[in-house]
Amino acid sequence: MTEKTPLNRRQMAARVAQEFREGWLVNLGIGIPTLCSNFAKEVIFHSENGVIGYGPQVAEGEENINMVNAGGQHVSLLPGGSIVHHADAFAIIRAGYLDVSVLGSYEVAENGDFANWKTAGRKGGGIGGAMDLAVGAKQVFIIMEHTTRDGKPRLLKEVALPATARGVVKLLMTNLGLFDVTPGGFALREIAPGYSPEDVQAVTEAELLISPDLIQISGTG
Amino acid sequence: MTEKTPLNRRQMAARVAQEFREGWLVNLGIGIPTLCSNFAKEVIFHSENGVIGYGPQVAEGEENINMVNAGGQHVSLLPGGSIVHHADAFAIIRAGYLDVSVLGSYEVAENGDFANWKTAGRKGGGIGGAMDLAVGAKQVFIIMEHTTRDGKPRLLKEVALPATARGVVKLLMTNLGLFDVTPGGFALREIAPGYSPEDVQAVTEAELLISPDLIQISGTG
Amino acid sequence: MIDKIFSSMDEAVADISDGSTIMFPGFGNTGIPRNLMAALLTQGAKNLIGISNGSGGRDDRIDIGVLVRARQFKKLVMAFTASPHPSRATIFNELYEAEEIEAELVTQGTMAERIRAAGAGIGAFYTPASVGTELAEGKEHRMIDGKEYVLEYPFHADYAFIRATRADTWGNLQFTLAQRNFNPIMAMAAKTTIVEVEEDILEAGAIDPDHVHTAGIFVDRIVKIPEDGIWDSVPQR
Amino acid sequence: MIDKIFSSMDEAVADISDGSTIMFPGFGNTGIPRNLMAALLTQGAKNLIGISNGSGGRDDRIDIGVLVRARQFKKLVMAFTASPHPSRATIFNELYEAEEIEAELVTQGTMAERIRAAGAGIGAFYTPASVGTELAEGKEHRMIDGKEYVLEYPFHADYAFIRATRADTWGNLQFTLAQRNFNPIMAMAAKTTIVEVEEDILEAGAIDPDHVHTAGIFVDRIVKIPEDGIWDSVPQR
Repeated sequence: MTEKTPLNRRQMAARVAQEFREGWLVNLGIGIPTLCSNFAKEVIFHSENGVIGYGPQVAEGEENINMVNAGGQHVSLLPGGSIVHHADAFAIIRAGYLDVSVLGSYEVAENGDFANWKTAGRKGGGIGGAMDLAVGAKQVFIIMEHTTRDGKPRLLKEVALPATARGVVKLLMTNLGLFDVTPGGFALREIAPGYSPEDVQAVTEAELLISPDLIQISGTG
Repeated sequence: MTEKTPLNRRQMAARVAQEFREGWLVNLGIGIPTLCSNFAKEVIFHSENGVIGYGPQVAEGEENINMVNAGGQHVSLLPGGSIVHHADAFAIIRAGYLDVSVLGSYEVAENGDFANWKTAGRKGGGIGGAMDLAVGAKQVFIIMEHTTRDGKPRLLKEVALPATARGVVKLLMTNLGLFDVTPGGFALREIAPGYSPEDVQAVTEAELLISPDLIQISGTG
Repeated sequence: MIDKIFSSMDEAVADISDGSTIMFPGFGNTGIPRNLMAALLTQGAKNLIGISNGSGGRDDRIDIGVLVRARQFKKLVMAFTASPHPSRATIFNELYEAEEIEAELVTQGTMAERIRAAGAGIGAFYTPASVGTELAEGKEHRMIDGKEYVLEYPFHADYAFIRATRADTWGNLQFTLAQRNFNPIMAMAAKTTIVEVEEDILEAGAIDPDHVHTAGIFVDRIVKIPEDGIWDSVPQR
Repeated sequence: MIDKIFSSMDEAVADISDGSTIMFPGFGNTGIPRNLMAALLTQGAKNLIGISNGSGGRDDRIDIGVLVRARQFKKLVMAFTASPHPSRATIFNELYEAEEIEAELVTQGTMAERIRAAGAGIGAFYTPASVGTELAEGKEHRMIDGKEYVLEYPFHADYAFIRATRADTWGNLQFTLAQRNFNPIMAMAAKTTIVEVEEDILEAGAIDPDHVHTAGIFVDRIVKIPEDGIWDSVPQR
């Protein structure tokens, strides 16, 4: 029997990147989502600051001071890339040109709500462009750890933290599995090595649907 | 005694151009207003198609197929000129960057309403950008013949034709005189050679105020 | 491999079905996608809705007027529905007077902003233009900071026809001077954006990324104008 | 003779009075008008309202954080009012927690569009962003074509500080790559637009009119960054 092996950050990003199709316009949020760019081929990356078609992070000493992605990382611009101003960067988002927005989150609810901008007990929050991305993109994918650091579930019946958007999450990747967010709730489609559906349910508040075709995620990445 | 000499189109345009101040951003409508560009120095001309800083009409054979003003005339672009797209061209208008919009009209009312897009008894109309220019520019100047071809007044108590905008006309130039549009109505400030205020009132429906400093317009242009 | 290049104008407009909404840029004889219009004339789709500053037909050149003459439009959305003088009436004016074509008259800035709103995902906006006129009748009004505005909704379209000077294989576009006019905002607003290009199509990266006027993500189909295609010229005075 | 050139940053910001609203572009350490900010620090205006994506103060460089530290702001309008982790709290976060500065939190696209709306003379607009969240509470909602939107109003400003690569004497500007960000829309939205420029100021006509990013009509004051001014550099990793 395989040992229980939760996915690491790179593995989660690699698996989500497999969902991208050639030619897609993709926006990656700060954190784990950014790592998807290491695995995605033939997609175009969009950044909130108006950079379209950016490439990998560049080596130290090779940076162009005026070339950063939404995470502030110094990246290259691929041939065919272009620049628009901030209002047009969000015009692209709201008008539905993004095939997918991949975001991190604190919580996701079984109805597709998610909460990623404000934590409990702190004044203010950090939204950035998350609320625009969440309502504008054709699809929202979330990547996050399955539980909080102290083991509390993050896949909930209803979000407890202030929502970023309602009913928009289509796909959820955690270190324990890959979930479709369906009208019936979270549907576990792929599972981390060594875990059983019951193991995953045990750390999940919402009731899981288990795909009849459930497979183990290969540990690429 | 001077013979009654109504102003010609060039003279009307020349007189209005004297009102422009150095550095102003100016939009000229089709017809007589366009002629102002022959007399204005040190102003920047804006055109609805996104051309900023155009210059004189160019000689036959010298035209650039891609360089026209709002009247479709092939003009030059002056050093320092630039191009924006159609939405930004009207952003400039609505946001109040235009110091003056000079338009032709069929009728002007003493409260500053004017009507220049639809004639009586015809289906449809030709607005172009007139309604945007009328509400967006800091000032609206009108240049038109004082009466219709069959001698009917065009300076009215109320516009009879469908209005282009309400209460916006600040200055009116006709072939008989120059009028400030004041809270009290049309104030005749300058008059065409040979005409008396009574002559002008006789072909004007609205009651005229006569400036105590009334002067004769010099026939420049 | 991103490849948006079509081999002919006919191929690029082949799938346009009856009843489609199409945006046509152009202003003062510049930036008009004449080759795509000619192809649409041949293709023959009917009951179209056109969004265009004017209705063309003032000279012998191919423009939106030939599509009006061929009775391909059910309706035009425009800033001009009457000719300046009855003596200068075009085919559109004749059909409109005879009620054989519908029209919606919009002031030009509101037209541009409604197109821009579609390409920017804005649901509606308040503009001061047309307040107090026939065009604002029946529209929702609102006082904001002591100034009156009317509510206007976006113009969406199935297709935009675009005329550009230069394109690369990703669909990044450049326009020349006043050719730009409605082209960039219509390219953003339509579901499918089809471009006729004057110069040979460049490799991705050949256009300076700082000087792209329309980003390739808005462009779906690119066709080089053939040598025997329709090229702009200055009209005889 | 159009002449917008000021001889120093200090001169360019001298007239900014207490209580002014100022827009500050910049994103990810690019396109930040650091020299004008330094001059404003010296100038000392108080009770300012700032509109900015973030609140700076994450490193030793001059950015909006130094103005926050000097208590020059009454209020900031931003897309981030909390630090990602309590351990990474900035001077703004400390003052905000202590209620010594006010803040309005806006999602970034709505911020950009509200700035754009001011520069486009739009009275208000409907956006789908923030529907169903705390940020939409108390705002007017409207269903349009089956989708829910909230009503948002423009952000006007007395001043915009701009950082550009290149300018000519008319004030036409060019930006380099991601330096562009909020700069063009803030330049359009403010009553007085003040620009710090990296390269020597060019004669009118030296910038290709097709490749002007911000037209000179939006620009009021231009200052060349002096050799001993603040230049961007890549932060140490």
